[in-house]
Amino acid sequence: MASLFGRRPQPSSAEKIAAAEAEIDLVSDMFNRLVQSCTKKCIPSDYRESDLNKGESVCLDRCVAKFFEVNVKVSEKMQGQAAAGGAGGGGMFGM
Amino acid sequence: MASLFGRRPQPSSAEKIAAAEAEIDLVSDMFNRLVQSCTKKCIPSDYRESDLNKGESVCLDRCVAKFFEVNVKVSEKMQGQAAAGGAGGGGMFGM
Amino acid sequence: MASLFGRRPQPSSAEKIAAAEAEIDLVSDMFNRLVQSCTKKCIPSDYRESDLNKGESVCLDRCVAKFFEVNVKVSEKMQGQAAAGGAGGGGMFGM
Amino acid sequence: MEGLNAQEQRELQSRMEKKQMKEFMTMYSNMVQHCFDDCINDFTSKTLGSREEGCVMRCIDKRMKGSERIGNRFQEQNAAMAQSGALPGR
Amino acid sequence: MEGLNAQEQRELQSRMEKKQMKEFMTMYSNMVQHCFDDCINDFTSKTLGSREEGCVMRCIDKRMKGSERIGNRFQEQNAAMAQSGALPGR
Amino acid sequence: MEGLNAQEQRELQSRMEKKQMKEFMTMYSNMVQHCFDDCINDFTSKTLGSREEGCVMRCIDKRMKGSERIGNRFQEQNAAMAQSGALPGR
Repeated sequence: MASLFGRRPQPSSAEKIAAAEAEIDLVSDMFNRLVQSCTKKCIPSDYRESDLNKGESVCLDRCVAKFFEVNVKVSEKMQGQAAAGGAGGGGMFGM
Repeated sequence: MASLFGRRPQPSSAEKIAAAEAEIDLVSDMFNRLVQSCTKKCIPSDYRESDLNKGESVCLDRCVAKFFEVNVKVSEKMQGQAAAGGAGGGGMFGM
Repeated sequence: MASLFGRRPQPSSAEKIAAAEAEIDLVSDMFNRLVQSCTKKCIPSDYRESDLNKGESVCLDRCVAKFFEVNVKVSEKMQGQAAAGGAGGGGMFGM
Repeated sequence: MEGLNAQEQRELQSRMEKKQMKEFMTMYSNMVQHCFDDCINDFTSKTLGSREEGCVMRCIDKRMKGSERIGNRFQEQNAAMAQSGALPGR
Repeated sequence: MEGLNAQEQRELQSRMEKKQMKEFMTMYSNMVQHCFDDCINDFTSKTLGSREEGCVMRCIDKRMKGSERIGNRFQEQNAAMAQSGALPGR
Repeated sequence: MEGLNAQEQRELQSRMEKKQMKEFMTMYSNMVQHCFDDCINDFTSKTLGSREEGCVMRCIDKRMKGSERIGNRFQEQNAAMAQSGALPGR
């Protein structure tokens, strides 16, 4: 993302670390949201047993796969929009 | 808020930057909450069309206006309480 | 938690401050979640009066007590699992 | 926190103040969002009706009293738990 | 922000850029989560059906247009409020 | 991460450790909140009933197994996606 601006010839140490950190933060945030969404969709909240049963396990596996597919769709679509001049998106900072 | 304590004669650079940053963080957080609340109230989650229709657009405009009004009410009320000796609020740090 | 790894003979200032800060962050996060959960369970969202009535007040008190009990259960269980070799938990970083 | 010297304590103190401010901000934003979500459901007008305004005012009052009460219980429980060795509150 | 000198402004500017990136990330993750939550409810297969895919595409479009519209109204209101002295937007 | 020298890698490593701790804390707090929200609905007493306690214990177990399974699938998918160029996981 930083490369979109393309301003700086050589990123400093601090900048490279910040970029690597931002990437890790995004993956970590995604993982937390994935756990939240798939747990809600696949595990009933009455907790009758301690173990995941067959149906719940399979549901979680498919849920993760579909979550990644949705992620790819969003990624493609937003890169497309950014390339097309970046109309949409809004946001406070007009990104 | 820091000025409530009125301890320091001249804020340092770091303090001024921290205050400006805190302000930006608050506005940014508010904006995210606004998007969340107004999207939920105005856009049905079946996504039949890609475009915002007339009703949804008008709903969003009014929703933003009302959200700001509520924000002003909260701001006035909490400033009033702080002025009156700051009874309420609670919170971990006894603020 | 850092002490689980037991690597460093003498923690530096920065490390001790970071550990104290992490502890404060956890307590603060817990408090915010407690407020959220107990408000939802004990205070009806129609807000008929400005004051907490007797029933709501008692509900909040018991809610806090039960929240702490659940917290203790989670703490014990996760310490038990960590001691037993740390199978469960998952998470991105394989903790 | 027992192992910190005076300078470390000052540094921690300064970070605590930032956290307090952030905590206050979170409380503030939560208040706006929850009272908005619970009280505002009519978008045929762009200004608050008197019924909505009343609901918002009571919502703020009641939620502040609620957090204050929860905060008091929390501190009692936390103090009691400080001996017992469970995770939060040490 | 009025009281900052040139160097302080540069420092703040650099932090603002980090915040912009973080803001974008949050927007991105919210989009994934909300469109997933609203559109995907069938777990008899591990790939998106065409109905689900259509829903996701419209969800992204509609939500982006929605945030853009909210962002515009927000900036107008925020500018108007900057004079009035309430908390956010100063 | 490919462009970092040894010292930058150490710095990043140290930040990663902080993030791991934070990640663990979030997981912990989520567990408390979710199991509380799902299992505790009776406030006629201030101590957990045996039915509530059983629910909480199974909730913790099941959710840990659930996140572990999701974590495994996540790493597989993420590794597979690392080649494809989409946003997260590079």
